[in-house]
Amino acid sequence: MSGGGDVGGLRQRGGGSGRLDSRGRGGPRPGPLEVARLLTCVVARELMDGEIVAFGLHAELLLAAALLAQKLHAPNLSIRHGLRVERGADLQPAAWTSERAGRSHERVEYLESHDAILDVASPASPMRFCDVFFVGGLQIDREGSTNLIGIKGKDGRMKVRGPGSIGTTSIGTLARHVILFSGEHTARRFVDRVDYVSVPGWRHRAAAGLAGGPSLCVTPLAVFEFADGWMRLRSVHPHAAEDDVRRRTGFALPAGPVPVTAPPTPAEKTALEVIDPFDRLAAVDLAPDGGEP
Amino acid sequence: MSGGGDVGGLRQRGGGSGRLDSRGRGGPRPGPLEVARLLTCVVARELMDGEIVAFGLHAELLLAAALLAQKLHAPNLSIRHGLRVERGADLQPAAWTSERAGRSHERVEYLESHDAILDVASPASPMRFCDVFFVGGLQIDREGSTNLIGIKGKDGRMKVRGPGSIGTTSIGTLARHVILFSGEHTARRFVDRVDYVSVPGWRHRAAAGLAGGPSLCVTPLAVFEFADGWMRLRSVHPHAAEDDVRRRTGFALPAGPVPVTAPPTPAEKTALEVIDPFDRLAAVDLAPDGGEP
Amino acid sequence: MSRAQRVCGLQEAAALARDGMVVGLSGFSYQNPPMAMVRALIRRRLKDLTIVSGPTSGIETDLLIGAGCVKRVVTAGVAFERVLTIAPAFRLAAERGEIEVWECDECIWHLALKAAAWGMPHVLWPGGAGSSLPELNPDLREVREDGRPYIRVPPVRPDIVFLHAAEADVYGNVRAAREAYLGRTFSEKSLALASRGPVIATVERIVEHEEVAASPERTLVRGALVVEAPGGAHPGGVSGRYVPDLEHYREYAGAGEARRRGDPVPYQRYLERYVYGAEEPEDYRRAIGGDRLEHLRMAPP
Amino acid sequence: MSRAQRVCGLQEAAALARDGMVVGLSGFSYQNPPMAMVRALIRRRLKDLTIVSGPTSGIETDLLIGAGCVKRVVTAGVAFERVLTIAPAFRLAAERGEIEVWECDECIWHLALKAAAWGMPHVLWPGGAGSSLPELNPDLREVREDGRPYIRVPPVRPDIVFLHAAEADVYGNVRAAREAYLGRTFSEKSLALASRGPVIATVERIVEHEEVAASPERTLVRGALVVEAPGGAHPGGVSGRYVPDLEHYREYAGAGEARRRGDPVPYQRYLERYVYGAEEPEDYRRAIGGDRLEHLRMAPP
Repeated sequence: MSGGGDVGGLRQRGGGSGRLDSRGRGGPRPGPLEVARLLTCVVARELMDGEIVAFGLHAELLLAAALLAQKLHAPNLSIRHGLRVERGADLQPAAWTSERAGRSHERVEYLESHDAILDVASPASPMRFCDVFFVGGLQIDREGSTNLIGIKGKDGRMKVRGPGSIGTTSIGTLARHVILFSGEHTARRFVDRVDYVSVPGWRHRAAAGLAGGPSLCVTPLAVFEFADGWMRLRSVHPHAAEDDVRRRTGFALPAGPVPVTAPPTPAEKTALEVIDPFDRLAAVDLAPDGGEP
Repeated sequence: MSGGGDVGGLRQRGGGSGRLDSRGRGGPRPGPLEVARLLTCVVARELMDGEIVAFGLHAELLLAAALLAQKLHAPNLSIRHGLRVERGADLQPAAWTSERAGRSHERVEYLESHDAILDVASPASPMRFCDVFFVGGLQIDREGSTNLIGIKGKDGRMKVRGPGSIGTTSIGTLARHVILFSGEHTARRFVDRVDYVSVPGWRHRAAAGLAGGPSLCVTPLAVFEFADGWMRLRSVHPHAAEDDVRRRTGFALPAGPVPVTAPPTPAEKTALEVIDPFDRLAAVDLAPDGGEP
Repeated sequence: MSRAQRVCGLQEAAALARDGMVVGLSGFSYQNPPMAMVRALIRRRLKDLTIVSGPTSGIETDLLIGAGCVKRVVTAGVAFERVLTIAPAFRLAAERGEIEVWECDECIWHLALKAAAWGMPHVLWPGGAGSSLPELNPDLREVREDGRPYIRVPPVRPDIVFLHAAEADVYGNVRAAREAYLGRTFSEKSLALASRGPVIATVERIVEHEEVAASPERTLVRGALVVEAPGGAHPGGVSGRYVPDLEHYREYAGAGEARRRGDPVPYQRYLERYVYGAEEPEDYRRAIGGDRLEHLRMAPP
Repeated sequence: MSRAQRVCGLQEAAALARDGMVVGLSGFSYQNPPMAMVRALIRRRLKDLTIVSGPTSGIETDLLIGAGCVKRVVTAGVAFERVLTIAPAFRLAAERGEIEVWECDECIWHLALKAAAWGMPHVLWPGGAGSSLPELNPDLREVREDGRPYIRVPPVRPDIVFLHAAEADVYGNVRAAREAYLGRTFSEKSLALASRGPVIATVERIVEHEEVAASPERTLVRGALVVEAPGGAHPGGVSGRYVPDLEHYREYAGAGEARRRGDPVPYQRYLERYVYGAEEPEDYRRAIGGDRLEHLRMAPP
């Protein structure tokens, strides 16, 4: 099960600049760890006790957020990382890829065989896959639709082939709560209308006869919420400038004053030290500008 | 997975007379073990190398037949006993019910979870449930339909409620080869038309758009085959009389000479000694007359 | 803050079932029926239940029918194997028209639960065409697609599911014994996945969470409410723990057959002795004979 | 008479695949791709294959596309996780219109295989309504039943399936390593169940039948043809045996990206070195560096 949480830019990862180059409203420019920790807190605050939160593999920040929520206010939060229900108190190396942490399976409390995703997709089941599902995209639009399929050229044909919708479409349609998460905040990512729909937003859902839509979108610069099915700024992070955020968003946002995202509280900071003692969050791929030069 | 192989009369089992009371054409009246062994040979001869044979639980005779075929001419026969693929050379106590043979699981080579029956029902799959499926019934009719659902009274309503179709209907419809097996041979069991259809025979299949039908029906007295979709006698067992068989069959059978079922060969006899050293086959519930007084 | 346990008592769990509900019950033939819970449900004198059990059901279903709690059964069969070909209370109630039977086979039973779990309006199944199932169930239709016949199977969705298993942890991770049946599941998971409501597992023993989490591949069902009820499947068996008590089955079958033939006394006496008069686990243990379960226990491998 | 073994050689097994076939390949992202077989298929210069891989596919699919063997891909995505967001040959061929993509997600991929295994003409799935999937695939339709939207998913049925796993016995019982992933299966079983033709498993090691039969609950696939091919998933990993070789993935990704940007030489060199010029297992081992696999091996738990 891939949640698409880690699908970022179109470039090869690892070589980009990855810098945070927007000006803060005050205070010194934060490092990648500080930004990642802030986002971890932002996400954690959205997770409720007793819920099941799900995201794809390679999503350390979301995992950290779930662990933080568990520690602070949601002891009965279940964490679905891919098809595993995880337990454990801190952020460890990814379980199944190149890390050689042979003991990672000790963090698994329950797991599904891969095709069992069909069995648990229904949000009405006590064995449901999730209550809250995190989704990313190559493009995200104002109504909250995402696109991992491809980007059209001027001729209307597919110009850039995307990776594919991986695990996002069905669960993103069925989950009670969809939260969008993007490590990039550019006008290329945040577009007026996505070229293809991997997970439908408010209007595409309504057209298909489905109620609701994504509830939130978290980026390295800001948090969006939805009003009447359109994105608007809920808060801008302390290190970002509101006009810069608006400029980097490829569609018009309602005017009006926007609060600053609440920085990590002392309790959150303390818990984060336990969850991520080795600062693994510093390596999370957050490049607001898409890592371009 | 219940194949219905053990569904016999309507009475409580274990207390009946279970005697073989039909006259033989010659030779002494055989005991239950001899009849069971003959039927084991009859069934074994129908099983081909490389096939998968399936039957319900509590079907020692069919299991013995499969083991016999494996030993003599079908070393690559796979045996599905319920949802288990079994291996092993001899007849042992039933694995999962009241027998306390804790080691019975050592005879399992492969098993399905119970709902996986859906995954393997298609006969076209390399992982198919079976090629040959054995089915029994409260009623069996001339076109080979079986009935485990119930028996109608004169008013056309259900008078006797049967156990239900258990595992027979879908697999009995889908399997490449269906062989009927009945421990009872009476006009009550072998009727002109079943009151309800658990597994469809030739005409019910044709009406539903399906080709073929059951290929054989084995009873303690005789073997039926099908010609143009109607039952006819293929052979009468050495211990039974042809006119008695006809009298005990509730529908007309084509006239004409009927061969005697070939008795166990020396090779079959030798193999049976290995397969059933403790004469467990003597306890198989074969009561041609339904065990009635 | 700490994680909440999901453990409760038998009565408390039984109280979640209400008149008229669609109740899923674990068990296959003699194995793993949630009998302690069934007896508790009967003592609550529930009415008009739809029972989804099996796919081939046994005494759990028959006893509920015999006690008058059931109006409808979704099952591929109700039988006691070689003890009795047709379960007695099921037979009597069906012949008298007191219960409806959703007539299916084991595949269609599982399929109807899958359709519910998967949120499908219906499923087209290639098995069963030409049988009487569509004619007996108005909601099972024979249809054609591209010239081939299919049975159109609707979802069957329990309101609540009771199952019995060997063990669970306090967080509701339920599993079978390792010692037998080798991970084979019966219908526990299918029922739990299809349920729209709570899943309650009575278990032989509550075990340490660490032990369960060390072998997550063995967990059949998660998120269950857990009730510790040792011996809770009796007279049924529990895979790897104890074998079915066929002597008790014969006693029950005799009482059921007597009633079917016109003498209600033995069945009433059965209910008084083993159900109404055995509210506490000790009472039941005494009724079946103090060390009966010990005799049925399977030796470790 | 004795039971026949189901073991054969890599070339012999590869020869079962023909131009134009629908070929199922195991693997999920970096894990368990049947790479030794993929290289053998490329050396046979097969054409016009439809690849069913994944659901989220990796290098097994991309390399077959890059070598010109593929006309259609049934996948929820082709990507190399953090090494490369979009697999390069897949991207290039799709952008040039050289391959068709059956656009789906992981649920619909599994569902299409289930529909094939179950013999269903189509399945109605509540997920994915409102997405572009129906508009991109003429055979995926959005339909309504009782006012609710569903995607009507057709069966996808491979003609042949190749998978890679940790071990098998000579009779074709295939299983994963016990040491990791705890019984989690990826798509091996789903593909095998859906296949209309043979299932071929390359495995790290052929083990004793008795060992496999002692834990039947671990067997994922039965009835497979078995090919012993140690290291046969490289550069992918095998759950519990060795981790993926991310350095090799980067080398491949670099070659693929160079070709996508106009320089075909590195990719051609990759094919020569690791595929065409490495017909024997020793050649491949030498090409990747003699003790490379040892470095990737996972320590026993």
